[in-house]
Amino acid sequence: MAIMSNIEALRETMRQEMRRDERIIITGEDVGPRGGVFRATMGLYEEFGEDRVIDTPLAELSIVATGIGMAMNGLRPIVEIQFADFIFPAFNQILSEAARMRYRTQSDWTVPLVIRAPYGGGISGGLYHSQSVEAFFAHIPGLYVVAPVTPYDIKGLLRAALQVDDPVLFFEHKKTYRLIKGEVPEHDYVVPIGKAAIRRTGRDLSIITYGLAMHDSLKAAEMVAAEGVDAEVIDLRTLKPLDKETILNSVRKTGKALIVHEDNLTGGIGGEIAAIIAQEAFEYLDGPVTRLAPPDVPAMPFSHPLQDAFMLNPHKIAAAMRELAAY
Amino acid sequence: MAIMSNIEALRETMRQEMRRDERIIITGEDVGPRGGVFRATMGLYEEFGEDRVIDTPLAELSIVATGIGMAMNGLRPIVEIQFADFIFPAFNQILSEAARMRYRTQSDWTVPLVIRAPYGGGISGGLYHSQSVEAFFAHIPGLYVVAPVTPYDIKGLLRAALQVDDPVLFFEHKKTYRLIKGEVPEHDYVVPIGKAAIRRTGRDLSIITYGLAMHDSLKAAEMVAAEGVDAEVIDLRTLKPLDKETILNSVRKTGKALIVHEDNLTGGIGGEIAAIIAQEAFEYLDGPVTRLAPPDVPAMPFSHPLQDAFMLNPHKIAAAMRELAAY
Amino acid sequence: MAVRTKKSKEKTRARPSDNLTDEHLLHMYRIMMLSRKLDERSWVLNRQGKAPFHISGIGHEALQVAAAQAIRPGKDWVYPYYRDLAFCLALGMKPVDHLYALLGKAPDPGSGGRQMPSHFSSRELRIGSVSSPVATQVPIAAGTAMASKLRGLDEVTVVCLGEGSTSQGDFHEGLNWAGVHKLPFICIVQNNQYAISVPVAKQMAVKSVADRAAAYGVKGVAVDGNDALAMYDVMHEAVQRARRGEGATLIEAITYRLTPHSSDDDDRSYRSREEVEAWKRRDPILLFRQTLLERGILDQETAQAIEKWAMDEVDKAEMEAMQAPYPDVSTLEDHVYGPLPAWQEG
Amino acid sequence: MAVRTKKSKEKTRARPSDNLTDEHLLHMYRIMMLSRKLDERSWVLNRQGKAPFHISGIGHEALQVAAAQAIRPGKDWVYPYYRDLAFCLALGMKPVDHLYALLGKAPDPGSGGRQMPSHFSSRELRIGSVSSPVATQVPIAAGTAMASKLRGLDEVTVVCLGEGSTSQGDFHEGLNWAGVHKLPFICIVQNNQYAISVPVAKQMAVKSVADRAAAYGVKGVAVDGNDALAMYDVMHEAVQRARRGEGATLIEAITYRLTPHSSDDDDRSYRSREEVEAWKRRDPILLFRQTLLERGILDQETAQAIEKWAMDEVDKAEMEAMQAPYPDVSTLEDHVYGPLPAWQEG
Ligand SMILES: Cc1ncc(C[n+]2csc(CCOP(=O)(O)OP(=O)(O)O)c2C)c(N)n1
Ligand SMILES: Cc1ncc(C[n+]2csc(CCOP(=O)(O)OP(=O)(O)O)c2C)c(N)n1
Ligand SMILES: [Mg+2]
Ligand SMILES: [Mg+2]
Repeated sequence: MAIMSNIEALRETMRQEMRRDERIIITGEDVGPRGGVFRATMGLYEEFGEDRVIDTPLAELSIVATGIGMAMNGLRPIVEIQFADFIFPAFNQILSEAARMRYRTQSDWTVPLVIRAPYGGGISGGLYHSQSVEAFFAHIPGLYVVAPVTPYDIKGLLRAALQVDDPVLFFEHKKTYRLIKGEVPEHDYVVPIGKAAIRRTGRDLSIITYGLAMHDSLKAAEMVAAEGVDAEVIDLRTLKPLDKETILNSVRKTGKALIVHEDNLTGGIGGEIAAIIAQEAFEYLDGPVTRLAPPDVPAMPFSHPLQDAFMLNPHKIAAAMRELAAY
Repeated sequence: MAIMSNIEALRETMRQEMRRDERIIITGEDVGPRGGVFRATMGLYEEFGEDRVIDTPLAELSIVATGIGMAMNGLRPIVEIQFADFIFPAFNQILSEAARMRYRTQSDWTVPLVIRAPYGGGISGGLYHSQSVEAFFAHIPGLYVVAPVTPYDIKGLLRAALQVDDPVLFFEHKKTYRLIKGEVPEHDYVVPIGKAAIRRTGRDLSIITYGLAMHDSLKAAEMVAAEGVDAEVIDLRTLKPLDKETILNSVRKTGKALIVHEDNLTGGIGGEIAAIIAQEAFEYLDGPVTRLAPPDVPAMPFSHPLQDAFMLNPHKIAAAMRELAAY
Repeated sequence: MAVRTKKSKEKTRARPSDNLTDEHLLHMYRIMMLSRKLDERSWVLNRQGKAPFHISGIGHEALQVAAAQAIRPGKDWVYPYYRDLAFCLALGMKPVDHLYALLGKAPDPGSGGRQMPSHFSSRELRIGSVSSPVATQVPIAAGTAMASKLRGLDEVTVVCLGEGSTSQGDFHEGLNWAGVHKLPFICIVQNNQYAISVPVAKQMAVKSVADRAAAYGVKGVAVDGNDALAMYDVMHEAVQRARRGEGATLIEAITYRLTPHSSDDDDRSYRSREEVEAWKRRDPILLFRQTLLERGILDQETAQAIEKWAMDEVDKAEMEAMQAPYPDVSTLEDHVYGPLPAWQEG
Repeated sequence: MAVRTKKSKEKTRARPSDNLTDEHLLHMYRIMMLSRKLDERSWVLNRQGKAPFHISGIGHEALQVAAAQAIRPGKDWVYPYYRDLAFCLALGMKPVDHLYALLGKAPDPGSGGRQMPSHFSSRELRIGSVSSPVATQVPIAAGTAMASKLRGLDEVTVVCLGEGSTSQGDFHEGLNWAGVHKLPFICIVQNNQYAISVPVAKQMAVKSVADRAAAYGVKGVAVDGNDALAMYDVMHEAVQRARRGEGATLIEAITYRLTPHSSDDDDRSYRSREEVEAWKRRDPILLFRQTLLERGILDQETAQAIEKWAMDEVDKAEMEAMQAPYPDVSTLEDHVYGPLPAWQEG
């Protein structure tokens, strides 16, 4: 059992899985000698060589597309999109090709492909190095979308992603890369795709969240605990498919739901979660299903006062908790 | 006052606006001599010439991008995406450039651009000529998204779209092109962006819908009216921004909300609408906020039994209405 | 600059097609004829209201069959596009398979009726699944070729698209990738002069699509796609280059679509009847028949027998396809995801 | 094939740069020096923890200033990329404007601190707004050039990007558009040998980026981007071609980034110190100074005075920028949409 940061867990899991399975290769911009701009692949080029850790042209469309074509010919590529903000040139390939291959061929062809992408803000990245892009993908049947945010889950969900024969969007909140540390068992385990984790149990309200906001929510929960508000904090981990059972069980217990995410409010995943709760836990609700998210502006500004105003933090979350608890 | 089909209203409005404003040009695949694959631009090439009705290379990314660049240099392009299914190569240009230009330059640069795209199914189009793609765009601040589905609204919303200085996604349900006819006044009028229409008033429940599903919902409402269920039918018309006021007023009156759309359930616009209702009309609800939509499969199959099974129709909607009314 | 194969020169040199036996040539002719008859029947079924949509390969048959002849079906990879009916038949697809898809019937091996017709696919035959957005297959095919190379497998990947589709970014990125990695990759652009109504001059400012190869460090060749043997020659050379590890080739096969774009199209608004008639006189099947007659490989009698055989095959296929069931609606939600590993259950 | 300008030949012919006056040349030198000093100061501010991020144009100054010199600022259109500090200064941007952006201050005219630094923009100066996803500006610029042509305006549009970014589909589609419509359009690829860590050989299989022009029916020229006058010559010719209606030009300006990719980069993992040192000896400002000294346009004293002037300008700009306010948080939600017409109110 070792203590690792999120990025270390990511790197070590890739290393172990590549040792185990020679079909796994890594492609992306600067993943080779440079070890990735966040150093996620550091040392892997040296260990596995240029045929398994491959610097690509600066072209996300073809990074994903060649990943699809390699997956159709016996490899198990992990492709890195340098920043999630730059995944959109590949949107058509992901949506029209990767996500539909199985359905349109009745499983004759499949695309076992992992697409890694650092997302999220709070790192002075401005409009195009801070975005939360997960909602676009959570709307696409045929894709799995995961967003683990502890070292334990990163290992477990990456191993799971490498075991399913469908494309997986693997989102990593870049601000947590070095910020979050935790224990990572040495033995093999998976965190099943589609299973949320209850990070804190509570009676009074359910916080449904993921990403950096999950860590902020835990802090907020401790802040309001002193005031007598006992919150349950659910870390979704998988965004598609949602773990409806865990969400609904919690809300049926507490009667109140606060959904928190860093993505814009309108059209974010929170809407889907709220809709599920409103339809399927209607009779248990003791207060309005509430969403807390940054405002609907076209991504996060660079200047730090604006960035801070945009970002969530434990205080904002605690305030929303107090309000809902008091309802 | 003339009776026109949806596509006639579209064509005649483009013609009139082009006569009025010489900054308006049309670009797209086959929009020239061919008059568009749906004939939306028929006769316009002949009237306005090859400098204003321009056949483009087969490349949606640059169709949109050049539209942006022309809009920044004094023109008011209307670009046609031949099928909404083929808008995704341009997704990055729409999201990263068109939608963000104003915000990132504090209105120094703006992008007055209309992107027309036929969407929707029921026409044996299979997986890639039937999609409802509006939810992806409704998640992007900086864009307007409209989906008018009567000849009157098509004229009024197209004129409105040509008056705002921001990019507008103009979605046309292709099955309604010739199916739906109605009166179109000759005088100039606009249908304001952001205003829904109440197509039928009712006491017992509110149906919130748009597109072909709106016409099906009206039929369904008549079917259940005979059984004593009095439904209010709201045609959203604009999908971004949503007309929260009209939605909430209706649901506060009826106490029950049924959201109906042709797009997949998960991540569709229905989730956002349900979330708004669940949060802001909580105290008025007499039943669970309910969504009716096709299943979460990667787009609509070609084979007609499967297509029929996928599509909504008045019977399916009436069944959902009965169930909710009985709650 | 594109290398244009010149008839005059070829005559003096030994041509790869010289090695094709009579049986090979007759086989090629048979497949072309089968494809033509099947395609014509598809139009009929559409006009009869039995098939909602047909997209045709009429006019493209020779280049496709010649290309298939130069590779090893089931071992080499082919990512076709919607006009590649003859290509797929040459690779081993059955005529009835096309008709199942045309009618949206359950036994359609490509997609069980989920896709529109002519969206070919077969893992067994190594035919990549055709989707509707054009050109997406190009970088996917580059990935498949790259996997062959990385895995040390002696495989070639062939991808097809129309000339209009080369305007898409996907084409650029796929060719660039093939160039950078010197892949065993062949891109066949079937230049039929139009993308629906848009003529090639509005699509690109180069004289030959093959000129585009220069941007990628890839070899570019233009060839008369209505001349089966010329096509075989350049294709054979491209395959040899690929196998020798010398990298990718872009082949522009110049041809003409003898029908409207699809059953939804009316081509009279954008091209003259004279132009169509002129190309009909260069119908590639007619030309190939002429060659075989001249060489004494075919006589009128055999030619008629082949035509009859093709018609019979199509009749049989139609009967079979008509009787086949539609997909059961209970299958609508199948195959969205694969089965999950055991851990998931626990 | 790319046309390479050869020194030897040029000497014997009249060169456009021969028409540049001493004052022009000194002006160009001043802007290069100003850009260099401002850029160096940006690194210092970053290292001091005052600026979270800097991306540098050091090494690219000569080609940028020369390009600007060949067009009419404020009339012709420029879509720059993030390394175009010197380009934008030459077009009229103020040094303090860069520092406002660097520090995320409200008066940043490009974006009021919303964008990362070096995301230049000015409608007044006809500088298109830089975004972070690379190459998107290429087809947008083609659209702007097309509008000039359709509106009958005598304007040229210039767009810049790095050689790595030419791998994107956007580049292909933009160049193709420019070719098809013979647009008054100039694409300058600043080939500094790397895309972050990825060397040009992993990016493309062509020898010269200018070779890519052949795919589009566009003229391609490669030039030593560290030679300001050579760059001016090819740029001047491209502008003349555009104005004569002869169409687009792709210019590959060969140069080198003398710093790491950005303040977040460490370039030691991917290139040798020897290589960097060798290029430092070809620092374009040194080379240009040498030319001016040789021609007697500059003497050591004036050179020092210019350096001092540049430092003073940067000092003043820094003072101003440091004192400027941050954007007010109440503005966070401004400028998402424009004001609606009156009808909307009613
Ligand atoms: C991305 C995309 N945009 C538009 C279409 C609609 N469309 C289908 S075929 C076609 C023309 C294709 O022309 P070309 O590539 O020359 O092939 P051809 O049909 O002539 O064989 C168009 C525009 C599409 N299928 N995909
Ligand atoms: C679409 C996209 N993908 C990735 C990035 C991250 N990125 C920023 S600059 C850069 C390298 C650009 O290289 P090049 O085009 O050669 O320009 P240079 O920086 O060398 O001047 C990369 C990969 C990006 N900004 N946009
Ligand atoms: Mg064509
Ligand atoms: Mg570079």
